[in-house]
Amino acid sequence: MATYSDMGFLLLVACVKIAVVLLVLLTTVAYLTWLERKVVAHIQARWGPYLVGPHGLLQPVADGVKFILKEDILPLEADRVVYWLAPFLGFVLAFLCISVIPFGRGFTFHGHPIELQIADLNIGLLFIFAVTSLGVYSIALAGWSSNSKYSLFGGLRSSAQMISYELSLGLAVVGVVMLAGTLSLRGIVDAQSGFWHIAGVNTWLPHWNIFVQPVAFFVYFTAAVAETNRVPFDLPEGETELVAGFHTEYSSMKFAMFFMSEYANMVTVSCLATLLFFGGWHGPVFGPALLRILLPVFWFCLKVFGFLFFYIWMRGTLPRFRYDQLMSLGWKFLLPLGLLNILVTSLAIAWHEAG
Amino acid sequence: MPIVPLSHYLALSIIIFVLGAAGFIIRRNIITVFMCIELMLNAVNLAFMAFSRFLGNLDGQLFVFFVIVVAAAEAAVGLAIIIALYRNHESLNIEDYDSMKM
Amino acid sequence: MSRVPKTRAEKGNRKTVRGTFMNLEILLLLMVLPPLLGAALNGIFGRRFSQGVVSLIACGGAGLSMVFALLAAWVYSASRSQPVPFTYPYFTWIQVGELQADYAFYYDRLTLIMTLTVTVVAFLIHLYSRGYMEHEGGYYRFFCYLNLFLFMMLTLVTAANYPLMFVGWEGVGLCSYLLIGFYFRKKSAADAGKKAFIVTRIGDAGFTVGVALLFWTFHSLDFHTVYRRIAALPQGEFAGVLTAIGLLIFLGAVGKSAQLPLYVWLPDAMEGPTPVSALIHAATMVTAGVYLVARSSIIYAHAPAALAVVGVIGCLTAFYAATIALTQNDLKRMLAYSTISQLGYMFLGCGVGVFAAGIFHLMTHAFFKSLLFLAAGSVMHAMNGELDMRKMGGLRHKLKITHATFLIATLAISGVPFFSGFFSKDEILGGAYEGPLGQAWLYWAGTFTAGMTAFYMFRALAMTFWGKSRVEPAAEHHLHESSSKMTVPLIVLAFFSIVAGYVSWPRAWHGSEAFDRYLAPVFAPAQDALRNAHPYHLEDLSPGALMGFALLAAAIGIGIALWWYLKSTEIPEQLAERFADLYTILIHKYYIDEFYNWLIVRPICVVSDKFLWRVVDVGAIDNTLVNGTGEACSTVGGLLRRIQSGNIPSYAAWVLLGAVLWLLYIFVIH
Amino acid sequence: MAILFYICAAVAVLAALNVILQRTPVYSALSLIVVLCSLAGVYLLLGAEFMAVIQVIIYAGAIMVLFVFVIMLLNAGHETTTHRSRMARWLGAPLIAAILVELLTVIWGQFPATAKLLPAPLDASPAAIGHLLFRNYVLPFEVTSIVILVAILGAVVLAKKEF
Repeated sequence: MATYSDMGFLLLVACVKIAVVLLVLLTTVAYLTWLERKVVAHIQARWGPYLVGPHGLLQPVADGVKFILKEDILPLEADRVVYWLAPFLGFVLAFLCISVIPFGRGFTFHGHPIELQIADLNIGLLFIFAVTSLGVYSIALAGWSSNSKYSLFGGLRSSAQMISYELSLGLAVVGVVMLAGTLSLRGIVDAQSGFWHIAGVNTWLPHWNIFVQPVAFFVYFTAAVAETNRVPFDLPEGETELVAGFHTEYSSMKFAMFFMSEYANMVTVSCLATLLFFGGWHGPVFGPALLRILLPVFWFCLKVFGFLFFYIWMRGTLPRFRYDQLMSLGWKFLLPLGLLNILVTSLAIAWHEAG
Repeated sequence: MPIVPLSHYLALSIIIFVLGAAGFIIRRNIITVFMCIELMLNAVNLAFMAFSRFLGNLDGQLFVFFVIVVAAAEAAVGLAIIIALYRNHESLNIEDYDSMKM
Repeated sequence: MSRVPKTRAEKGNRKTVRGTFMNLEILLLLMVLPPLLGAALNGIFGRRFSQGVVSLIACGGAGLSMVFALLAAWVYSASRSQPVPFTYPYFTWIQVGELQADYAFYYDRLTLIMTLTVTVVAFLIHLYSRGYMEHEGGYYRFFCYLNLFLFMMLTLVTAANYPLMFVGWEGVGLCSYLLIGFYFRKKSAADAGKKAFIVTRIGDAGFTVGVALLFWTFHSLDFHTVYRRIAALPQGEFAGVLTAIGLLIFLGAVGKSAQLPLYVWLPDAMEGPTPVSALIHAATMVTAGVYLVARSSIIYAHAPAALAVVGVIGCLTAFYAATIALTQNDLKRMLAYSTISQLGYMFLGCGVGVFAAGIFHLMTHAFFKSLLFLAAGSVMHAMNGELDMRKMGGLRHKLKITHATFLIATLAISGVPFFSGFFSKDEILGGAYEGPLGQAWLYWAGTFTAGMTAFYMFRALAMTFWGKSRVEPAAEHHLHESSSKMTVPLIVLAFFSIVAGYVSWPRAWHGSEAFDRYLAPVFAPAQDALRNAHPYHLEDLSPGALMGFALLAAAIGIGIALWWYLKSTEIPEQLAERFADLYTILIHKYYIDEFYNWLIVRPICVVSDKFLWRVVDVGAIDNTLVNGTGEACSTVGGLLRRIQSGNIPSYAAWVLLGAVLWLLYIFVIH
Repeated sequence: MAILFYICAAVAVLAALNVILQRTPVYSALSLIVVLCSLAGVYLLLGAEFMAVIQVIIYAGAIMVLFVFVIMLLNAGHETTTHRSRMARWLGAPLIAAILVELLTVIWGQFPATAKLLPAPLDASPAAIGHLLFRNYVLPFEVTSIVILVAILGAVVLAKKEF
């Protein structure tokens, strides 16, 4: 039983962690928009934002100001409460996910062990799934409440799409979970430390799941893109047919919230991909103590950034799916593939344990 | 720290259950009525969980697990039925569905 | 649990068997199953098959089982530890507490004789039926039943315990019922079938009770176990129970083998097609009773009283049926009564303790009596269904082969020397005098019956084949010898009717009754027990003398028959007029049918009609129970209907009300 | 801990009340979701993280989404009030009250609030539940899978347009 001073200290640490993480996340999200515009622009041989600050680096700030100052429109006949509720819900949930993401190796500070993670649930993975599964509501309700057929269709589509792809997402992860034997993200990452040994020989290949679960990774990543309603699965928005889908009627800060929650979700799934398949923060670590603490965080961020860049890259290149294609891909291809992967993995594990 | 007695959990479950039953009777929108059923199911689940905790065996949780699974199936079929009903009656009022009498 | 040691015994038994016999169990299965397969095929697909295919399947089934019966006999006889009965349990059929009945076969010399007789006769009759049934409807149905019967009969004779034997027992009864009523559109045929079934039921009831009593006493129904346990008993122990068991089992035999007083069904059974009469009601099924008694010999050995009853009943039946046969004018009915009489002989043989003689007569009788029936069928075929001997005569010119074979069979049954019947009947009569339970009057009655047998058989022969023709001109031109399909079996059976007797050369002629000695291992325990119980037996007549009297009786009978029905044919009429009362009694078979009708059938009908139907069924059941229930339901329903408002919330309210009341009830409880 | 429980309980009861008092299905659905989540919280306090998360994922995340989906599809607005069920109208309230009283008395009789004995927290980890599920309850598990399959087929058939 910790004494009250200890509890106070822990409370302080928690608050500090939360503050830092939120700050980082928000800035990341903000500059992710900038990055996206830049990258897409360059892919399309344009300059992208250039005027506000050097290389338009202050563009996100300008956008933020614009959002805050813009008039907030409430469509006629809209369901007031839900219309308000939806974006907040999405925003909160999106940022809630981050709380269980471990982003570095723990260290001890004055004899107090400190994990680089806000909350280490022993079922963190499931927690993330639970929260993301709730994320559907924000979009669906937004679409329904703003009382416009574009939005409604966007909402219906997105709820259908997200439910469908959650299954594939979950199935893809099961393989990894079976390998690690735990649902705690930190545990999964720890299970990936070291190198692969084939018949006792050390192949200098990092002990990441990607090398044994490529199929799972493929399924996971595809499903994740669909889950975050990103290109090529961004049918809920679908500018060309649904104007802008569920957030057609939204403007100013509420729109910004949708925007941020979308990017926050991107960050979350990228983190998750890193943790599950790319060994989390594992990577070459050396140097003095501080460096030993910071390097893992750096590796982690690097990998996540890679994924984010890949997202943007896809957006720049791929066309949008048709709706039936989307559904058939999810149900008729990814789902069976995930199941097959589980089957094979479990057989392999059983065989390994037997022999 | 103080322990919540079993009876409080059960009382909570009972209150929710009775609320569900009441809703079943007073509501007219069939979807709401259906939700009230879910409410009652959850009340029972809560009782199961509480007992499993206080009896110290895990079976209660598995019962809850099964209840949830069956509830999912039930929801799927029930909502499909509701849609079919709506197509035929153009109404969601539970009292319009009285064509099965006598 | 008595199961464990028994199985070990069986295991051991099986092991030795495996060692000595190469897979007798397989052969036995192969013997029993083909007819079943044939029956299934014909029963299911027969309607679509052509007559050729149907008969091929049926005769194939019968033929196969005959072949395997021969093989099994050979393998068994070739084996070293041969007299030992061979039992093989295939699987456990019934297992209820102590009672355990396996699907098991019991193969010893007795079974061997039975299987050979049954399969050979059955095969020949199958062949015969090909021709006989050609122009009848339901060809496939007939052969399906026939095969099924063969399967059941084989089950009966190979069964290793009473329950399984009872399956065969009832199975043959069923087939007999089906085949008697084969022309089910003919009322008389249908009635005859029912009569056979019901009358036999009485006997079966006795059989069942007897078996139950047996199990109650000896806690097992396996032949092996039961006989071992009984043989172990000192003479006189359990005498009462064993007598009861013996009598009850014999009651079953009486029903099945048409003995007094349950013989009434057999004459009517002649309504069925002639091959059926030959196979079921002459050669095989009706002899099942004899087989049962012989198989249970050890039981009777420990219950001499019951055995005595068997002998007396057998003797009386033989005599009684013969007297009826004297005056019958319907060829097949006459043969039926002769069958009853001959069965009586077999029981007489068993009853006086010479079981082997009974089985011997069973075998020979199977051949010559089936031959008689088949020949009669051939005549019937030629006469286009006519069976009244008064409308026949002089057929020998037209039906040469039939006549020849009929003659041989007649000689055999009349006990003319060097024909099979002579040897077996002689053994029985000898036994009746000097057997363990032999008595003089049994012998004299048997001998007199032999005389009557010879008389009525030759009477039939004379009226049918000899003398001048009394056939109507209409039927005259239609007369023809049957096709080879039918004649060939006749010839083969004739051959058997002659030689079947030579397996046991009589002692009177310094023979050594080989057949008896062959069956000795089977009946030894019973024989010894009886001999110990009844050390003394009549000896003041030598075997030669005994045989002499029998021959004399036969000769007189033949002589009178020829004199009356060939030479001076007016005598019978004169006699009939002089002893009019006796004649009418005989011609009406002692009015037994009428008597039973008045004693049993009529009262039952009256009670059922006046009381059970009008009062119980109509009054109590229909009006009170059935309609009353219905009315009550509709009334209550009319009230309850108001509840079904079709309104879901109110339904919910009702459910809630139920819950509340239930909880209240629980409070009241606590 | 205890405080948390009572907070969750209060939220759950209020939300449940809202479920049955709201006349617009969407609000009922939303408050039902709240009930579910607060119940999940209670499960957490009972030391059953796994079941709590399952509750959120399946109930809140799947089933209720289905409800909301249907509500949107049928565009179920403000419900129309009818008073055809006399039975329910007259007997409803007293019955509800009666059963509530009865059940509560049962609880108070059978499980006195003083009973504080609490066995050692049992291992409700996914692993433990998995063991129980696939060892002792494997047959019910298979049966439920069949039930679900049938439910899927039934739903598809029922919701088909030409019906």
